[in-house]
Amino acid sequence: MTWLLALILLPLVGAAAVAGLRGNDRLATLTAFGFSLATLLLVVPLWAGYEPAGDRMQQTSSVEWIPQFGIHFAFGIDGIALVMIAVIALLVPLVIGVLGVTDKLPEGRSAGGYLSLLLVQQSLTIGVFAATDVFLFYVLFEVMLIPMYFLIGAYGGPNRQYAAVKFFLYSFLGGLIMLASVIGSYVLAADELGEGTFDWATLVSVVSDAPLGTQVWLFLGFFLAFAVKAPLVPLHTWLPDAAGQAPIGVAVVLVGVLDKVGTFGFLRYCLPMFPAASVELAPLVLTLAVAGVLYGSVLAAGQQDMKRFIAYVSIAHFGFIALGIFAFTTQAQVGSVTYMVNHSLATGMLILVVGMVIARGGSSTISDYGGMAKLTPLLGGMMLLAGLATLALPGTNAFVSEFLVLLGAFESRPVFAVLAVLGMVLAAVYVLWLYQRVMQGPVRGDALVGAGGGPGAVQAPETGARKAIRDTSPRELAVLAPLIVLIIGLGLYPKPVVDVVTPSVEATLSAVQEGDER
Amino acid sequence: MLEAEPAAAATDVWHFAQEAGVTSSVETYLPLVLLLALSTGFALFSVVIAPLVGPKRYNSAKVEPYECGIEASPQPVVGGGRIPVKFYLTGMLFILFDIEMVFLYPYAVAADSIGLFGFVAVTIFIVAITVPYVYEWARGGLEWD
Amino acid sequence: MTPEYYLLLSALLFSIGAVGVLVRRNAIVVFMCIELMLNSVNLSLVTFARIEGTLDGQVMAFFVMVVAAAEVVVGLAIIMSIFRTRRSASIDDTNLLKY
Amino acid sequence: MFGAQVTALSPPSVDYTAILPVLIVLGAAAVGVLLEAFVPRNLRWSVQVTVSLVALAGAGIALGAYVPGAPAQGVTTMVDTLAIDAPALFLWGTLLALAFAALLFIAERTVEPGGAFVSQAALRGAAGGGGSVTTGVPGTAGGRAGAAPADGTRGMQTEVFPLTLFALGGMMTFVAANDLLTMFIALEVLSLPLYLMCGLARRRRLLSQESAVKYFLLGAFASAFFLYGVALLYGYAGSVRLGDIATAAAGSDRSDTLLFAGFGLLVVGLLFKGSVGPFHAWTPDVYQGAPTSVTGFMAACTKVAAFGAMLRVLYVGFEGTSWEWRGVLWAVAIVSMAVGAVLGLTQRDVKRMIAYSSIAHAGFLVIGVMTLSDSGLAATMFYLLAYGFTTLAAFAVVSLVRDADGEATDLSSWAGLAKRSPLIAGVFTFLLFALAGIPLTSGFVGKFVVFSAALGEGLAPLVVLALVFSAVAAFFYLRVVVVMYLTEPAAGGASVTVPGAFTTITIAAGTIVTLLLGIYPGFALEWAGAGGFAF
Amino acid sequence: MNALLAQAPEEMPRGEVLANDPLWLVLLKVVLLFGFGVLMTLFMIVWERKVVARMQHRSGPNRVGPGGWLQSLADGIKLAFAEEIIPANADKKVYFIAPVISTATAFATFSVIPFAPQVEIFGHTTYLQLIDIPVGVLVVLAASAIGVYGIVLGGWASGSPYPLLGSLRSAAQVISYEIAMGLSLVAVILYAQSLSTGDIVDAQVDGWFAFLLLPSFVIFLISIVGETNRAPFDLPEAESELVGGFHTEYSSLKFALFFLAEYVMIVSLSAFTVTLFLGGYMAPWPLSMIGDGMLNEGWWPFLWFVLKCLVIMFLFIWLRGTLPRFRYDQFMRLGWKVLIPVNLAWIVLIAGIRAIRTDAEVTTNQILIFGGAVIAVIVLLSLLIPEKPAPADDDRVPVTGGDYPVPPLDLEVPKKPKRRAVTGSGERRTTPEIGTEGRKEADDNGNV
Repeated sequence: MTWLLALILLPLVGAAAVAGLRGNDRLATLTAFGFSLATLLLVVPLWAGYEPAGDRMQQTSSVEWIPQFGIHFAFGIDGIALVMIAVIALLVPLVIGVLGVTDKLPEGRSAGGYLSLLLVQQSLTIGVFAATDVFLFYVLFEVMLIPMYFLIGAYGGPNRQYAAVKFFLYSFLGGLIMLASVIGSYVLAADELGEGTFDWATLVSVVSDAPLGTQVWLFLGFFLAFAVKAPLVPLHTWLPDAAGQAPIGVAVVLVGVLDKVGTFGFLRYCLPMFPAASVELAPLVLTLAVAGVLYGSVLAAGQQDMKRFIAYVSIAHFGFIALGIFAFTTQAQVGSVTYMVNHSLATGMLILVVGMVIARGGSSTISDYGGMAKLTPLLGGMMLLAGLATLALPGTNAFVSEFLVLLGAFESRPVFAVLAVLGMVLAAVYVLWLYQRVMQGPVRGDALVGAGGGPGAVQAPETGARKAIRDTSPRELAVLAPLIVLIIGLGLYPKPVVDVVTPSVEATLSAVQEGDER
Repeated sequence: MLEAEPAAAATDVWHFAQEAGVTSSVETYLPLVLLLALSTGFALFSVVIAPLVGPKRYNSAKVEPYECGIEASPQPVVGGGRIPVKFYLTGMLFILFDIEMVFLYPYAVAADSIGLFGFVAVTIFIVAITVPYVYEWARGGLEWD
Repeated sequence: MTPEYYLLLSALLFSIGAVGVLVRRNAIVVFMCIELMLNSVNLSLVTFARIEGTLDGQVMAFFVMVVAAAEVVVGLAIIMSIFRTRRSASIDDTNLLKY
Repeated sequence: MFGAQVTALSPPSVDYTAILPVLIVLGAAAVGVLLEAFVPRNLRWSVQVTVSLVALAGAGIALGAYVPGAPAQGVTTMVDTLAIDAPALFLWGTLLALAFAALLFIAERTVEPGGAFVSQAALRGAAGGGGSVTTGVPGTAGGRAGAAPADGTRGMQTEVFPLTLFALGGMMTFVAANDLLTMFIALEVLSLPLYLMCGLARRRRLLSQESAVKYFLLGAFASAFFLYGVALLYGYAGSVRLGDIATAAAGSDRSDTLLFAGFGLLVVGLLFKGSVGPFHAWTPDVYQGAPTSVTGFMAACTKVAAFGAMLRVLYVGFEGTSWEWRGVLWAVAIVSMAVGAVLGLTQRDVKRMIAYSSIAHAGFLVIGVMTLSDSGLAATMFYLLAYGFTTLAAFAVVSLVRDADGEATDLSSWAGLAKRSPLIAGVFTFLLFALAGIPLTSGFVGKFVVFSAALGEGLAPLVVLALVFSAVAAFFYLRVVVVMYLTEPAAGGASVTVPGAFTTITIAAGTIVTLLLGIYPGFALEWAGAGGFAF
Repeated sequence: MNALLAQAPEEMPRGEVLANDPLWLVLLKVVLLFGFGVLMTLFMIVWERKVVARMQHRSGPNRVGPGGWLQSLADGIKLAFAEEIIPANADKKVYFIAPVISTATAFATFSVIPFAPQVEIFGHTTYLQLIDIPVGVLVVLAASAIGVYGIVLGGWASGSPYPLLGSLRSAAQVISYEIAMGLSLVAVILYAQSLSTGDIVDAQVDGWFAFLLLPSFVIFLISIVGETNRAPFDLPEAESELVGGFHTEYSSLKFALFFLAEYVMIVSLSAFTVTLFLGGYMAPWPLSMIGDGMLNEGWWPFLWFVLKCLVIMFLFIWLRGTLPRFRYDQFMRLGWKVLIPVNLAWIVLIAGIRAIRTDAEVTTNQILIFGGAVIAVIVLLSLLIPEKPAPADDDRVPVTGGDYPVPPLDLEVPKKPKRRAVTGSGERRTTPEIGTEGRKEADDNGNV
């Protein structure tokens, strides 16, 4: 029983436990929180036990599942998986923490269901990152949709059904097309080795020798699924709806971790398994990526809804990550991987803060706010910090990654790099503009003033009473604190993450190179 | 049991039929056709001739359906439901046994050559036919009330 | 008289039956068309048996007759039941389901 | 005149232990008819159920006893009319298991008071003059009057049990038939009882009877095609034995017109039974009109039988000429998947929806059949097993959702079902996911094995299309889930009747098998891959 | 049959001999057969009337011709000149074709009857038989079965209730008794090992089947009486119930044709009986001894054949003169519940005996034991069958639908919804859709 398995199973146990306590929301929340904390603690030995210089895969464990097809329950982590697992293990307790204060469930829904689904989601996501059997990966990749579907569909905003179904169908279709490629690679391996297997390493070694034509088709299958997950234009349209309708916590998990499965997939599957095809199709991917950057940042400008706004900004960021991955330089890829982590932290914090704002104003429309910082200076500060982190101000964590990506991209693909920088700047501007619109200036907006606002809305500014809208509660601060710490900390001292990630990235890249030379 | 008959033996039967002069060709039936033609011709002739030789005295009462003088009921068989189900049922039962006969004749002809096995088979067959027969009997299907 | 003519005849009968099934709307008539199809098959079976010089085809014809008879029984029963229920044997009148 | 000359024929050898399961089933059916005749009516139901179940169990035991000692390459018996080989044994097992579950479902009497089948009094009304509305359509008249049927009888027509057994016997023969004549007879033996069973619904008599008429007319039509195909193939090969046809086709000095015309007609008949592709017209109507338990039985077992037979015909009889007809099956598979997936989107009635999904699944199965490889064989049979149990359980669940007027199959009345009975809603959701082919369900494993076999045979484009269509189909499964979970309960919507023990067993069995095959398919795959056809 | 081959090894099979007939001979035979049928009919009608009259101490027809023997001819001619009446709502075509069908098929039955063995006709050696085909027996069955169409169609096309019911009855009874008849043939075929009438006659050289297969013979006799709609089974034309039965609406020659068909059928079926059970044309026992079978040569057999036929025909007349008409249900019960089961049992019995005799060498008493066992089984089986389901059992399938005789067509149904609508107000609250559904129901029934 490796730490990894424990890490996968523990949330499941927690989910089962929580599902029992449907009646009592408070108790359910506490239990879930406990379990998620335990999970987080389990990450410590995992991280400690991982030697960056060691094998490609560590903490491995394997159990036979379907012998006829050489399918195993095989888990194991490399650096990239490790950091992503760490991120989700961190985010889930925070999300649970804001439940009830920032995050209100629609009436008539019990917290028990929500939390158990959340924990199941966590365990599945960890499994997806940890799977070293392609079939197992696919299975988890698809099953992962179900809890998220219910989380959005059952606990989301007014338009949740549409969002949930859209999310599900997009990802399901992508997944099915990936299934074709999965089976295709299996068949290749079966023809090569005599009897088929789904073991990742074996498949990589076999499939990467396949002729270019085959590689391209199989690559496209995987790529499509991942491009849906890590929304690359034009497959992104589900994300704004999903993120916009999902409850804050779910949005955090969705944007923060779930979508990273896509970029993770690029690194873990597309590149090593189909090196030639990746190189061949890199221009296409890069075009999409840059298009995503520009498109996301441009559309972000037009958004009236804060959550949708963040979604579009994230689309831009994902484009940026993809750019880094397909630039095929070590810096760029290390940058991308660290950017995956940092983006999770920064955007996660931004969403949480926005959630807090919405919880106060009772509206997610930007124009309903104005000068909120006067009422809630602390919250304003948080939002500023989160915003700066998102636009990768030097000193925040994202800066390092973004810098690395650009550095790497410039040597290989200057044009794309330049365009991408343009997009990122735009995005940054919009984030600041959001902050400025919501927090700065005189107190205005229906959410805060007059009839349109919630029960605690202030009257006109000249009549004094400003008590109604409270500033961040200690609990909210407690939730945000670890994020702040990490953002600042990793901004100043990114080494731990970089060190963990680099060997895996180099391994991936070398695979690409030698695969490409053949 | 017929399907159990090996093809080889089947051909035997065929060849024997051939050399036994049982030429089941169309010509064999020519006389029958002639006889049919003759009798049909006769019947047709009389059907046609009758209206020509007979007298005609029109009377609306004559052409009404004869119901012993009571006023005629509507045209039968149209609209359905006039024919008691019983008759359909008899028809179905007839089909059942007709099929049984269809199988018993070939058996009877070939009985000696297929011997005991054939007998057992045909007994099973008859029993199989008897089962629905018994069912219908017991459920009153054969009662005319 | 060459057997091919019989084959052609049976094909013709079969087609007539098929067309009848498709165009006629009275359940009984459709049903009779189906019987026509089955019997045309019998004709070709016997013809083939004659061509092959084996009896298998004739034996098959027996079985087909049996099946046809069984179909008659079942079919009549079903059609009759619905007929008694709704006083019409026209398929078009069976309008509760999309045809 | 003939007889005296013919040398005494040697009686054909019959391997009784091999065909014992079929004999048991058919014998039990005959016994059931006699029971109908002689057992007093108040005992009939219990006696019939007991006999049928015991018979099925006995047949299962006989099968289980035979399998271990069975020769690896299978045996052909009764003058090669029956081939009892690995696939036949697997399909027999599948059929028996499915039939057992379906029979329990059919025997259910608590959900619909007195059982889902027309009561004797209703029958009398229907058979009798049909003069007046009430006796003419007692079921409908009863249906209006609320929970209790108007004729007030609790009796149910127990003929349905022998009928089921006859149909099952026909199916078992169908999948083991080694020559086309036997196959045709088996086809009729399995069809005729089904035609009748469709017309036996206690509620909505007209709907049920009309579905019976349609099923009968179209079914007879299709079997006529099948038969003409048989005749032409006989003319081509001089024999209807699949092996002989294959050899004749191998040494091709004859007119291929006969061969391919015959093959085409033959396959049309088979595809019809499997409710595939363009030959699906009957499926939605019949599935909707027939009593739900019968629908479940049909949907599960008939598909198994039809595709089992299709496998045998294509593998044994026409493998050599595959390059000639594969193109046709390509089209058929695509049409079937498209029709099922696309038309399924427009359905408002749950039973019709599942019917269309079965059409789509038929398309996937055709892909499996086309592979003509051992892996394809195993994959298709596994798919049949998985699909059978899933769909049976699904129909069993459908039969539980009722309102004052009997089963409420309209989607609108399912709104917010999860609130009223989370368990049933959960089970149904799981089954729908299985139909959609989401991992950890048998449906996914089935699709996976079939598609991997197909890719192995280079049917990649077909597989991709199939995946796209299954994504489309997922949409309407998902819609039911949405209705059940994410919408508020409609006023006066349906409620879930507490199932009796029988239906509970059916649903439980179906769900457990679906889950089991989804999580640990190894053993089933192994059995399915045990061996090829004998001929 | 083996006996036959033994006695005449070099003899050509009938089939070929007949196939060699020149056309003129065939035509001659055809005409003769036709004439035979007509003559026998004319003769039998008068004979019947005379005999029945004698049985009733009347004198019967004695005016027309010598001893009134031309009576039937006169009747026929009279009918030819009678006015023919065609009912207004008759289905003309069918109405005209029906009698033709009956007549034609009735004559066709003669074709396979062997009237005599080899004879010389104008120096040409042939058999006194039109055709000898391996399925001769089936021809007779087929012809008699098709004959029913004439009756059914005639009754149906008359467009009038009595003929309709008459034709239905006759159809039902003919098919019912056809089964009994066919099954009793099985025994004969089993022993003759052939379906060809000629072989069947030859197979009776050492013993007529009438003695060997007595049960079959009896059943056959009974069923041909039913088959021909003759008293006491003449329910289709039961004057007291159905006026004239299926031919109520027929007049003049078309009526005459039905009449002719019926009598020709009687004649031919008598001939068929003789062929199957009474040794065909072979001389009866004492005569066959004379001059080692010289009476079985040449034209003698024809005489014996006709005599035997007359005996059977007299039996028909006798029955009519003696027995009252059956009630329809009794009649059907006799057919379905007595003749058929007995027949089946009998078939199984003799088939078993024969199979054992040919297959396994066993002694007679073993056969007897076996037969006894079979009989016992059959008896037990028949004991199982309840004579009548208890009336208490309200569960029996009501096949007649309880609507016999038939209710009038125009019975008012759609009142129901109106009544519902009136009372509906009370129920509406409980089940709102009752009223509307009730109305929908009405048109569901095809707007009754």
